[in-house]
Amino acid sequence: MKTITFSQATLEAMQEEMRRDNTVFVMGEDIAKQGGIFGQFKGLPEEFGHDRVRDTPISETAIVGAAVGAALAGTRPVADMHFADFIGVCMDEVFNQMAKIRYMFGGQTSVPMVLRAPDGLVRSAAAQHSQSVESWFLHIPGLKVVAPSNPADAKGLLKAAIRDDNPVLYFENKDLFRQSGEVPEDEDFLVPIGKANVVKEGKDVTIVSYSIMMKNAMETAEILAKDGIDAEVIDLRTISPIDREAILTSVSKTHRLLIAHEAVKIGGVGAEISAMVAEEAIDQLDAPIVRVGAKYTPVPFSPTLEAAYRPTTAEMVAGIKGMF
Amino acid sequence: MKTITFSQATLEAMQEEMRRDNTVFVMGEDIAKQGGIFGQFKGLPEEFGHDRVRDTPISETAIVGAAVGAALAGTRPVADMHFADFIGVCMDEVFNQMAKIRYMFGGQTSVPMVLRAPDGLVRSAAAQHSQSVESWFLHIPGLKVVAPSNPADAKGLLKAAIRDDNPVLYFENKDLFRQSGEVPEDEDFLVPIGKANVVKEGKDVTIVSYSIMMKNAMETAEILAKDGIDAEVIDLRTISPIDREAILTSVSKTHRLLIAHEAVKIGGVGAEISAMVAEEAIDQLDAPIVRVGAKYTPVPFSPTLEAAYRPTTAEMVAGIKGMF
Amino acid sequence: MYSKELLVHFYRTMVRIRRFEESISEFSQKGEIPGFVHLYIGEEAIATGVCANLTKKDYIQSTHRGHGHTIAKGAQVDRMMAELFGKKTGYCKGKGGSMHIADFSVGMLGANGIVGGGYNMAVGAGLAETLKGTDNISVVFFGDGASNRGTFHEALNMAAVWKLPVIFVCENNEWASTTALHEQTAVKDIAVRAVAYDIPGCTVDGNDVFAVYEAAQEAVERARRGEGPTLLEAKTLRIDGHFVGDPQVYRSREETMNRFKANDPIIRFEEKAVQDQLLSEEELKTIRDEVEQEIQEAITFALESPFPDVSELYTDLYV
Amino acid sequence: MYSKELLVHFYRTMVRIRRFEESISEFSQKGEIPGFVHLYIGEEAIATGVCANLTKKDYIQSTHRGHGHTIAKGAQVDRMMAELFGKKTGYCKGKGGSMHIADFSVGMLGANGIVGGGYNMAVGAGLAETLKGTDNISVVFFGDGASNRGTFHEALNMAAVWKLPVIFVCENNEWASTTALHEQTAVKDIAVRAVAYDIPGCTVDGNDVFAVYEAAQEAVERARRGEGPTLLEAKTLRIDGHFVGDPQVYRSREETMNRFKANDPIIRFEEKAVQDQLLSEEELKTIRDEVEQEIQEAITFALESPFPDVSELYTDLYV
Ligand SMILES: Cc1ncc(C[n+]2csc(CCOP(=O)(O)OP(=O)(O)O)c2C)c(N)n1
Ligand SMILES: Cc1ncc(C[n+]2csc(CCOP(=O)(O)OP(=O)(O)O)c2C)c(N)n1
Ligand SMILES: [Mg+2]
Ligand SMILES: [Mg+2]
Repeated sequence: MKTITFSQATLEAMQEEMRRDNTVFVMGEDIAKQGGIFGQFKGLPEEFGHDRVRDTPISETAIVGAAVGAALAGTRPVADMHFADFIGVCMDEVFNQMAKIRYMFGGQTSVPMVLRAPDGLVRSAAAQHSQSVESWFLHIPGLKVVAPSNPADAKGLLKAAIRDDNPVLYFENKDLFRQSGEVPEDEDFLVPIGKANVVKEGKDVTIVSYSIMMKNAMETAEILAKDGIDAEVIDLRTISPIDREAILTSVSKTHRLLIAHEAVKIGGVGAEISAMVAEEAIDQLDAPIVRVGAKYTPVPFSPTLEAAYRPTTAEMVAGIKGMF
Repeated sequence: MKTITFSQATLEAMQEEMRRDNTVFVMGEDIAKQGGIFGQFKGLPEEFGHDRVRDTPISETAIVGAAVGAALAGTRPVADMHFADFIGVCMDEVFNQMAKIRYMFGGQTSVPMVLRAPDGLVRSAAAQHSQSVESWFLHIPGLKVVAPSNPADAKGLLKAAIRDDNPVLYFENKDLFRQSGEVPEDEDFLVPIGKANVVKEGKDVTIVSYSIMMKNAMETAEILAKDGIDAEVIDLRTISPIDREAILTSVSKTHRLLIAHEAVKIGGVGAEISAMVAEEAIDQLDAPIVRVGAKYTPVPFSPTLEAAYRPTTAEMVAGIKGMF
Repeated sequence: MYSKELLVHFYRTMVRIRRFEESISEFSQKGEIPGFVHLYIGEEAIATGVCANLTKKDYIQSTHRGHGHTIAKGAQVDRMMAELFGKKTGYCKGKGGSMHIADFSVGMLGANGIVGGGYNMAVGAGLAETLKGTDNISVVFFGDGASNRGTFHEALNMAAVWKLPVIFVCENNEWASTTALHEQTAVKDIAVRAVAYDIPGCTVDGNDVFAVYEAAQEAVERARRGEGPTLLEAKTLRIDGHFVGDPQVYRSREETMNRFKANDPIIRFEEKAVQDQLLSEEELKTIRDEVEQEIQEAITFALESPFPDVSELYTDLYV
Repeated sequence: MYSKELLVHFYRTMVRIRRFEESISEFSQKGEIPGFVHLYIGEEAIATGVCANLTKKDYIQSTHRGHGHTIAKGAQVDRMMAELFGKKTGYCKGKGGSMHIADFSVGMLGANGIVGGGYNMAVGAGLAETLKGTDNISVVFFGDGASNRGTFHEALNMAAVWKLPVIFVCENNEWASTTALHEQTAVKDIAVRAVAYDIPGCTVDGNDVFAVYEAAQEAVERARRGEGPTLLEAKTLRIDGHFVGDPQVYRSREETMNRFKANDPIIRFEEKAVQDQLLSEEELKTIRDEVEQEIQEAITFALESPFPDVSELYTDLYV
């Protein structure tokens, strides 16, 4: 184990996988010379050359479309979205090509690629540079979607995503890049896609979250502990396909559920989790299922408004207290 | 009242609104000379000229982007997506521009436009011409989203959408275009956006649906009636913002809820409705909340597979019977 | 100059495409083939002339009008036919149909229901081969209408700045569904757009298989030498409706057919072949008969094949 | 030839932009302005020269680097400054910030955080004016990097085929963030792309306000006469980092500053004004002083304005 930042963890994942498999390459805007806005690509071109670490024109449909084509032709591309907010530009490539190719061609091929997308609120970046858009992709069969909450998962999930033969969307929170944490040194350390992580066991309420809101989830559990409420905290890690079993198992123990994410609450990942539980385990519930997410507006610029937009630990604590 | 097709109803809405307000115009691929794939634009250019009924190049970002710009410059554009499946091509224009402009510019302007998008399964059109993608837009604050289930609503909602000062997404099901029904003749007949319609009252279970699946909802109610189960059927009409009150009122009467749509079940509109009820009215529920939607795959081509993909009345009936 | 083998290949491929499409048209009109069907009749010389320069290791990306490309790249008509009927024995096990026909075993990476969806994937396939250090190339076919999609611009720009082995073949058949060329764009020749990327662009007679072959050959050689992409425009005419069943209210059918009669790429080939003594009338007839038999066998194969089992719905989603 | 009024307008506008940006840079570096800030320093002649041809009824669409366009179109610096500080008195009530600055009252339809997001909205604004039968026009500013987005292609094609009154102004400052022009595209002049749409294209010295003004004038007159769009490329150089705080590891700062010193559009204007006796040293100084006072007042206004109340989160979502 060693302590490194989230950004460094993703960088190590790239280095290790690019060393291991020379069909892995990466392309995106301003990743090579700059090393990525968050330093997440620093030093890669020096080791692997500009052929395998490519700065692209500002052409998101070409970045994703070419990654899909390169995957079909036997390589394992990693494409970088720069900001998750730009994924709308190449949404057709993501949902009509990348996600469907294997299925609509009857399994003749696969699309082993990763699309990395930095998301979330950061420094008043405002309406078009702060969004969390992962929820849409739950609704698109054929994709896998992951969202790490800490450096170890960042590394293990990125390595697993690169090795996966399916297209994987990798959402990395912009505000997590500088966070430090312990990361295993084993080069075959992988975090399995599709499995949630019970980070803290508890018996009174289940908190499901992922990505940056895991901090709030842990804070919430600590605050509740002072009131004698013992929360179980689940880090989803993979958003699609959701690990239903982990959630259902926990809920049948705690009988209460809160889901929290930074994405807008309405129509978010929390809706699917809540609905899944309301469908499969309603008898287990002793209280309403509470969701905490961003408010129903575009992301405002001004710090006062951004703070009001952002989902908080206080809302989570209040949501859970209301269950008892 | 007169009996006309759904297609004719949308055509009349266009005619009436274009006569009433000469800033209304329409553009899209193959709408003028062909009259639309479903005949929904037939005769429009003859009456209003090719300036106001425009065939465009195959340039979806230009169609939607130009509609937004034209709305900012004081006209009321109606843009046609040809097939809802193509909305990914111009997703950025929809979610980062059309939906956010009013808010991010602090209310300086509004975006009075309608984006029409024919959706749903039809004639083995396969993976890229059969989708129902309305669920994504629930998660995008700033948009209104409607989906009529019959000719009267088709007309009243389209007229209301054109008159609305906000951007409205109008999803029209391809298989409904030929359906006939009674439509009021009053030129100011509008169906209010944001209000659901209780189509059939009942006391034992609430069925919430919209668009083409309303047929299945009514069929389901009839079948259940034979078993003495009295279903209340709600036609959502507007998908965003959802009429929470109508749903909550019904559920507190019936204590059971099933939601059905042709969109993929996972991550669909049904998830939000279920989660909303599980959050606000779980005490009212006497049974699991059941969702019926398409299976979790891209739309397959072969008729046998398409039939298996499609959500059915039988699944709805079974879902409700399982609640008792 | 042209080997007999190549001449036979040209003719057999064009006739195979024509007869395939004619049969499909029939079954589609009768409602026995589900879904939308777009025919390649009249445009056979383009796919044939271009693909004759390719090996199975080269890639093509196709369009909604993809049967001709698929055949020209070397796919079997029986499995194609089965796919169009939605049968289990089809290339995509019945999951794709006409708009998603593909045969990865011969480098045919798929038709596409999204107009302009193929450009960037072709760029990616070309990029992959460059990274692997091969001289395999990639070709994308697209229509005049498709040339107005933003993906055209992004793909050509990227291929040009990275000097990738990609050939962009515009099948300018004067129509995008019901919209005529001059209503879609202010330019007359799509090939002029090559200037915007500083790559070669050229326009050829798309109903002359020899002209197409030669223009493509030059582009293919350039690409294999690592000199980058070419924009090749083949002028042709869409003969049938946009899709089978299109009433064509927007143009005169008679005028179309008159122009076609004078310019059918297969008839032009036959006349030249006989006149220049490249192939005899009998040789041509033998080929036609062989193709006919192949098509009839394909129909039988397709009709007799079973539909996929319902359990197949859930396969092929993830690896 | 140039009226005194216009000369004063040129100078005042360029100095106003420069001083606005310098102040913003300072506050942004100190962390007092939240969010990303992209400066227009060195590019002042472009917005100034183009917008001097426009009335308030004409529209502009801007970019992430939009302060200069906003000022040139006639917005007030105090409300702009307040917006950048996230204050309630800003043009967008603090909801937009630098990347979403807009002043609809003067036809400034918004900066855009999406590179290449403005083209098609400009096309739509031009279309609306055509439908209304006015001779108002619409202008979209964009960078060299943005010219590789697909929206560029779709917008220019649509504007050209419909002969819309839209002017496409490329601010070619040699860089797209850390990526140099030759890495983004194979062409040297973005203006050559006009050929792909059969519209006029021209390249001018973007650091010469007179050259920009004259080229824009021709394009504006053409557009007002209903003769369609023009692609106008103004060559310039980005002086600062891509955004405030950019360490610029990818280029030599010294080289940039040396080139700038020799080519600062404001110094060039001053030299020419004095030499050709268009404006005197004193006149120039008076303008500078007036602008300085305006900027200081704007800063005070912004600093003293309150932040928006939390309840404002929910307003302006729907009409
Ligand atoms: C992105 C997208 N927009 C629109 C369509 C609908 N559509 C299918 S084919 C077609 C016309 C295509 O014209 P062209 O590219 O010239 O090809 P052709 O049909 O003439 O071979 C259109 C508009 C589509 N499938 N995809
Ligand atoms: C669609 C999209 N892709 C990428 C970005 C990130 N980005 C912001 S500015 C920029 C460079 C823009 O370069 P250019 O168009 O030349 O404008 P300049 O900054 O030089 O004025 C990039 C890549 C973005 N905001 N939007
Ligand atoms: Mg065509
Ligand atoms: Mg630039």
